[in-house]
Amino acid sequence: MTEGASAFAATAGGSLLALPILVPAAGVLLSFLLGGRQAERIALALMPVQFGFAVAIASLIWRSGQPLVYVLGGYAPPLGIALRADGFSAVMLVTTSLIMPAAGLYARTNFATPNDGTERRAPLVFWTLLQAIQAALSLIFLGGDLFNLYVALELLTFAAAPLVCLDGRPETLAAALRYLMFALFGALFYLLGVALLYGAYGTLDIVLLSRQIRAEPAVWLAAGLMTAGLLAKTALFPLHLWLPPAHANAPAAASAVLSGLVVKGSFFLIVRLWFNVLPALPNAVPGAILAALGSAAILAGSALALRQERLKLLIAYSTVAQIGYLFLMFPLASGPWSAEAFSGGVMQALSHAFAKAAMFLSAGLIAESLGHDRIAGLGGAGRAMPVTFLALGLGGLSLMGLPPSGGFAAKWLLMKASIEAGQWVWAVVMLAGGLLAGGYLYRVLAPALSGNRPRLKSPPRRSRENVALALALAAVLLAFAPPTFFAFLQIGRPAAGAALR
Amino acid sequence: MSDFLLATAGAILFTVAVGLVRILGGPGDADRMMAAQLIGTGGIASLLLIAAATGARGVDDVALGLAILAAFASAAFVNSGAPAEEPDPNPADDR
Amino acid sequence: MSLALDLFSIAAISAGVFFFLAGTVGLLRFPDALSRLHALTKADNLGLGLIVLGLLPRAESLLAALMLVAIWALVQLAGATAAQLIGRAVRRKGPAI
Amino acid sequence: MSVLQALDVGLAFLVFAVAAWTVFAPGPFAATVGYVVYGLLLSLVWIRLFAVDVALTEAAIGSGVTGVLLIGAAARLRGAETTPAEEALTGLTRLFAAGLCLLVAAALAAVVLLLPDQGPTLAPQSMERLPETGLGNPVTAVLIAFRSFDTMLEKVVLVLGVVGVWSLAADRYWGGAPGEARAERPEPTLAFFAQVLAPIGILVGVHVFWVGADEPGGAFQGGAILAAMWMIVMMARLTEAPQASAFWLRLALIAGPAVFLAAGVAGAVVAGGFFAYPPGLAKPLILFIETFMTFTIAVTLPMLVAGPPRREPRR
Repeated sequence: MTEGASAFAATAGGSLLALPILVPAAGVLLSFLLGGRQAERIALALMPVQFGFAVAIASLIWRSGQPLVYVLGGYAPPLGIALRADGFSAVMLVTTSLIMPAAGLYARTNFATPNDGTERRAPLVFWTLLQAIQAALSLIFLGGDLFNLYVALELLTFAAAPLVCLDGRPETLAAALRYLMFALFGALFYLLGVALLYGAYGTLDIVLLSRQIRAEPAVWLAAGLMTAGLLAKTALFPLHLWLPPAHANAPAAASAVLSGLVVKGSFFLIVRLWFNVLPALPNAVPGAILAALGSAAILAGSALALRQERLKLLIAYSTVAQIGYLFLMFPLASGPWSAEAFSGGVMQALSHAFAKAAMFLSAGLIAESLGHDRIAGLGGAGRAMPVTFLALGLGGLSLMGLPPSGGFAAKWLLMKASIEAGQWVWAVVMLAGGLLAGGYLYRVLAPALSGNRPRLKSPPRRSRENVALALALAAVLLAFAPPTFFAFLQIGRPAAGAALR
Repeated sequence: MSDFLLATAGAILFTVAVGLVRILGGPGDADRMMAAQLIGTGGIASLLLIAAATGARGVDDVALGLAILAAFASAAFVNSGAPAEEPDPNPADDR
Repeated sequence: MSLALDLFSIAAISAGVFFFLAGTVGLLRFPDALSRLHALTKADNLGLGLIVLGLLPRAESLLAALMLVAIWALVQLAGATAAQLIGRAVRRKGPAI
Repeated sequence: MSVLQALDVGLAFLVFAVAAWTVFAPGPFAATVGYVVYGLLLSLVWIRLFAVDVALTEAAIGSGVTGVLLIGAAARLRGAETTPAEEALTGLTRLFAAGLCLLVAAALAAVVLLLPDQGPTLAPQSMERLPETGLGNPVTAVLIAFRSFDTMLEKVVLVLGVVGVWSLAADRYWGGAPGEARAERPEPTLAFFAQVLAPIGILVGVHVFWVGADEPGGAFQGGAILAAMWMIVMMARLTEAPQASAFWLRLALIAGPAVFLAAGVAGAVVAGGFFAYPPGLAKPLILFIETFMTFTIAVTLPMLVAGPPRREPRR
């Protein structure tokens, strides 16, 4: 364990950790107060600031080689709350602070306030809640206290759910309600687990808990409840039912954030739970269960994606599949291959975030330009809007796991780890998932790149195409991550699964 | 003496709750509302009795809060029963 | 003196319980909504009133006693209003609501 | 078994029975009545657990705000034959759901019984550091000092709640007043009731907030009672819901978290850390923050109950 005695003493520069949470929270309040066009201005103005915070935090961690710690209000845990950032947190913060502005720049066209400055419903809600998602995700990545993280989950739920039904059609309302139900039940199960852990150990601080946790019934039940709740929010098969309608019905910019980032928030907490809170629990069986569900997600999600008739639904089902890969790291989390498996899982989270955001933005452009997103009607569209389809294709490359792409790097690492661990079955699933992904992407790209150019209702704006393309390129560039990047990911990573033996 | 107070608190709660259990089938929503109203009053009574018997601090504020909110459910019930969807065809006829 | 007060409390509180019982029985047995409402208000007024009366000698201070009376008065107000409102609703829409 | 124990056991059974009643109730309205009663019984349970702060919250939220919200929702559903959720549920899914619930409940019960009777707790630590805050009520100290960060963010969640509810408005109603325009025929009884009750209720709300520093009570409980008073006045149609675009309303809705956040950031400048209070000034600062929070809660809860804007905005 890298956290030593420093777990409760604030490290130098630790106060920086509060800012990526407080600044967007203040942005939410101000945007709602001032309304009108100010919401958009505040949201966009704060995005570079947020990127600055993320980079500063990452560089502090990189220079010290230690996790960053900050104690709020001068009340040390267990009484008070600590914020902590390790390599994984910093990487997720930076990713968030890159995808958010992309979604924001893309959304300016859809969520513009009219020139006379009259406040409109959708823009105000969108720009306000986008900042709320930013604050919630920062808190998830930095929170060091299980109840504080519950607050983060609540923030995330109430920020994300209204975005699903932003355009107000009845079916989007049904999708949003279903999402809300899953998310609330998920949070409730998480909270039950937190209460059990407090009852058993009298603390909610992650580091303090990890030192005391023993494999006993209360802990197993708490772990089960919290994991189940977080799985519902992450939409791991078979709890994925809410995701496709929600992500397919949201406006494209919101879908990109929901699919690329929001589901990663609850995934991040599952990693925190098993790696940082419960390293003392033997994780062979739970790890295998998670990976088996992940495998089922890969196969079922891809197979369902193959059968979709609308592009956005196809991309949403592909999220169900890609989420599955994230869980293949859990049975590989202890042993000499654990660093590889962990890096593979994180790489999958990052590359999927970029690739999926790029694909949803492209799909949004396609739907706007053609007036529909039926896959059967995409013939020749690739010739009419080549940049958009390039972004879609490059994102797809990462989903399939073909080189060069972040998705390839992720799947390669996970595959190596599973072969070294002698757990071949996961490797087979990954290969099958790659083939299926190839299949569903072929269904979209092959007709789009052949046939006659269709008449476009309106050609996509070049700047918006570039945003999608930049995201897709980021997903590709992750393939060239240097070894130092993987060393950075390991900062502050405790090994899961009876690491204390 | 406190045993007597506690026993009465239990007796009141039990009595009014029986009313609710029995009224599961209605016949109408108004009857259910009445049962809820009765339980509200009974709850306040047992709260006062329990507080007197156990000497718990701050309970009178809870009872005060419950008393203030006692008619809320009924008010909402009546208010929602007269929605704007169907304006009365004959407003003068309140009978 | 204390014994007399205790006896007074016991008598008043027991009478209060009786009215709660009566209110419940009325709610369950009376034939139509308006008469059931009638039974209900007795529990509100007399049931709680007698219990508050019984608890008054046991109040720790004058303020606490006033608080008890205030609670009873508020419940009276609430009960009377609720009865009026429900009664009107029943008469307007018929007993089926 | 003493009488007190018998009462506790009886209360527990009653809570269980009413919960079952609520689940099996025929239709949304009956279930709502069950839920309101359930909330009342729960506040009795909290009293028996000597958690008076929670009992107050449960009383104010359970009987007041949530009850009104759910009764309104049930009334809107009354026209519908079945709710969509009911249509989607087959017998098998119901059985599965029931089995799963029973399993989780049984596991929870078993584990809770296995936990030590005297579990580890942070209560002594919070009492030890209570004097630093100048408060007498450890619950308030936890909420506004030790874990103030959580509390501030929870208030931001309330703002998000309002944004989320308002986001359901039709575009042309954006900025208009929430809630349906009702027939212009105020119920005289209700109007009288509201006129008598509101001043008393406001006093009680302020009282509950004020004693919260040293006794059970506090911003949330006091704010919830104040919120109920605004709700009853609106229900009696003595006043209209304000326009969603009104600047003062927006300001009121964010005042609590904004002041809290500002105080937290100011702590970094004057007290050496985010959300730290300068020594000696803790209590006045906490009361200052709580004042705004009470106000914001009193405004937020009625807005959440009123629902999305459903009237054309007036200029």
